[in-house]
Amino acid sequence: MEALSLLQWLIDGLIGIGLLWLAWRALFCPELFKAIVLFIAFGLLMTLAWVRLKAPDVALAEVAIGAGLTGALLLSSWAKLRGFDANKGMGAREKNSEQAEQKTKRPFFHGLYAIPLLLMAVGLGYGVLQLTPYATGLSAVVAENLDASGVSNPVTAVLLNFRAYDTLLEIAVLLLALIGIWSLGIRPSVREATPDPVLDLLTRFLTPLLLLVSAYLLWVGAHAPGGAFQAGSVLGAAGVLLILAGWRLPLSLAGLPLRITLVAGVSTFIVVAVLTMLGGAQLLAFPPSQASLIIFVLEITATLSIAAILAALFLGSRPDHSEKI
Amino acid sequence: MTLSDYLSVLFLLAGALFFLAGTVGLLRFPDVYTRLHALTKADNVGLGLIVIGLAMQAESFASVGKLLLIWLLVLLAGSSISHLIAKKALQKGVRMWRR
Amino acid sequence: METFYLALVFFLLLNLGAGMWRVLQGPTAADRMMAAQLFGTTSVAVLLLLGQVEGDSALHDVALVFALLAAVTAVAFVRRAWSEPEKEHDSK
Amino acid sequence: MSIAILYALVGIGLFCLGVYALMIHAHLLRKILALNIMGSGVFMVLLALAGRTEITPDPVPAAMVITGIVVAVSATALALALMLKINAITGRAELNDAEEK
Repeated sequence: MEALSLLQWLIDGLIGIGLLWLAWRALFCPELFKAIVLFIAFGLLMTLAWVRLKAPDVALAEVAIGAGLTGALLLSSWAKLRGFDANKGMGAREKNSEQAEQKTKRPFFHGLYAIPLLLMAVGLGYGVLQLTPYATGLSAVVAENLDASGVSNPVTAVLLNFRAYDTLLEIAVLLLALIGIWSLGIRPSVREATPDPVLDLLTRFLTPLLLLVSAYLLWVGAHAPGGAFQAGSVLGAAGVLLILAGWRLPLSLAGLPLRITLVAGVSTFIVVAVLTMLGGAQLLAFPPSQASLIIFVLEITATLSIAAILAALFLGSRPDHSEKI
Repeated sequence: MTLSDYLSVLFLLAGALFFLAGTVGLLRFPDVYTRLHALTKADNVGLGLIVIGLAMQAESFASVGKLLLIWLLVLLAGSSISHLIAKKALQKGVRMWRR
Repeated sequence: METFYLALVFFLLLNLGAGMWRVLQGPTAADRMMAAQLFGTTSVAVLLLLGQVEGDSALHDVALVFALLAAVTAVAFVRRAWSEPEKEHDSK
Repeated sequence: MSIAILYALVGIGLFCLGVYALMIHAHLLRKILALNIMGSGVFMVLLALAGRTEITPDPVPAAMVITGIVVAVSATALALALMLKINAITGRAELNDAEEK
C-alpha cells in the first residue's frame, strides 16, 4: 500500500512538473515552430492530467480539441505566416521570429513584471491551501436529480439538461467566432497539390473511422464519458483531415446546405427553449418523461453543427469563395 | 498470480523495453532516417506488446477488440506518417548520415 | 499487479521526459515532430495502463481518440507546416 | 495536502506563466499560446478543486471545463485569423502600439 501511494505521488508529480516545464519552454524558447510542437505536447500531457483527476469526459474533449484541432490550427497558421514572410523575400523570412526575440531581451522591465505575478501566485496558492481538503460540491445534488434528467452520465446531464443554457451560449459563441473569421475576408490559400498515394490511403482509412468513433461517442455519451462536444470535435477532425488532403466542399453544398448545418445546433436549442417556456416551464427545463428524447435531438444537431463549425474555422476562408483567388 | 498474469507481466515489460529502445534511438541516432527507424519500433512493437499484455487481463472480448483496434490504428497511422516524413525529408535534401 | 502497472506508467512518463530533449534539440522540424509522435504513442500506452488500473473502460475510448487525432496533427504537419524547404534553397 | 491540491497549485503556476508571457512577448502567436496556457491553468484549478473527494468528482465543473475547451479553440481560431490579417496588412505579426518605429 505504501509503495502504491508513493508511486501515485511520483506519477502526479512528474505530470505536474512536466506541464509546468513544457509551458515554460513553449512560451520562452526562441523558435516559434519549436514552441508550437511543445504546446502540442503540453496538450497531450494535459489529457493525462485530466485522467489522473478522474475526469475522463474532459480528457476526451481535450484530446479531440487540445491535441488535435488546436495543433492543426497552429501548424497551419504558422505555415501561412512563414509563407507570407517567404514571399517578401529571403531577408524577411526570419524577421517575425527574430523581432519577437529581440523584444524579449529587456530583462530589467520584465523582472519588474515578474514581482507582482509572483505575489499573485503566492496569494492564490495560499488561498487554495486554505480551502477545506474535502468538498463534495454539487455532486450530491446532481446525483439526486439524475433520474429526472433522461441520461445516466452526470456530465452529460449537466451539459444538456441542468445547465443547458451554457451549451446554448457555447454553440452561439462558436458560430460568432466563425462569423468573425468569415467577415475578415481572408483570401483562401492556393489549392494544394494532389496528395501522395500513401496520404490518400491514410485519409480514406481514417475518415470512416473518425465518423464511426464520432457516432460511437455520441451514443455512449448518455451513460458513459462522451457526448455532443467530443463527437462533434471528432467529426470536425474528419473534416480537417479531408481539407488537409486537398478536398473541398462542392460549391453546390457550400451555400445554403452548409449554412443550415452551421446554425442547426443553435436554432434547435432556441426552438426547444421557446417551446419549454411556452409549455409553462422555465427556460430549457425539460419534462422528465421527454427529457431523453429532447437531449437526443439536441445532441445530434449540436454534434453536426459543432463539427461543421470547427472544420470551417480550420479552413479560415468562406468555402463558397474558394475558387475566386 | 496465475500463469496468464506472469505472461502478461512479461509482455508488458517487453513492451516497456521497446519504448525505452525507441527513446534511446531517438536521442542517440545520427540522422532523421535512422531516428524514424527507432521511433517505429516503439510505435509498432512496443505498443503492440503492451496491448497483448493488457488484452490477457481484459474482462470481455469487446475490450480486447478495442485494444487491438487502437494498436492497428497506431500501426497504420504511424507507418504512413513515417513514410511521408521520410519521403519529404528526401525531397528536401536532408542529408543521410554516412560513417 | 496494480503497483506494477503504476510503476510501468512512471517508467513510460520518464521516457517521455527524455524524448522531449529531441523536441528541443531538433535539428530539423521533422525531428521535433517525430518526438511529438513518440509522445503520442507513449501516452496511448499510458492511458491503456491507467485504464487497467482504474478499471475504467472509458480510458480506452480516450486512447482511441488520442491515436486518431495524433494522426490528424501529423498529417497537418506533413501537408502544411513542412512544405517549406528546410535549408536556404527555394523550390517555389 | 492531497493530489487534487497539487494539481491546483500546478494550475496556478500555469496561469501565472501565461500572464507573464502574455505581457512580455510582442509576437502575436506567442500571445495566443500564452492565452491558451492561461486557460488551461484555470481549467486545471477548477477540476482539481472539484476532485477534492473520495467518491466521483463533482460533474458541474467538468461540464463547465468541456464548454470552456470548445470555446477556447474557437477563440484561438479567431485570434489566429486576426493575426494573419494583421500580418498581411502591416507585414508584422505584432501590434505596434507605442512603438519605437
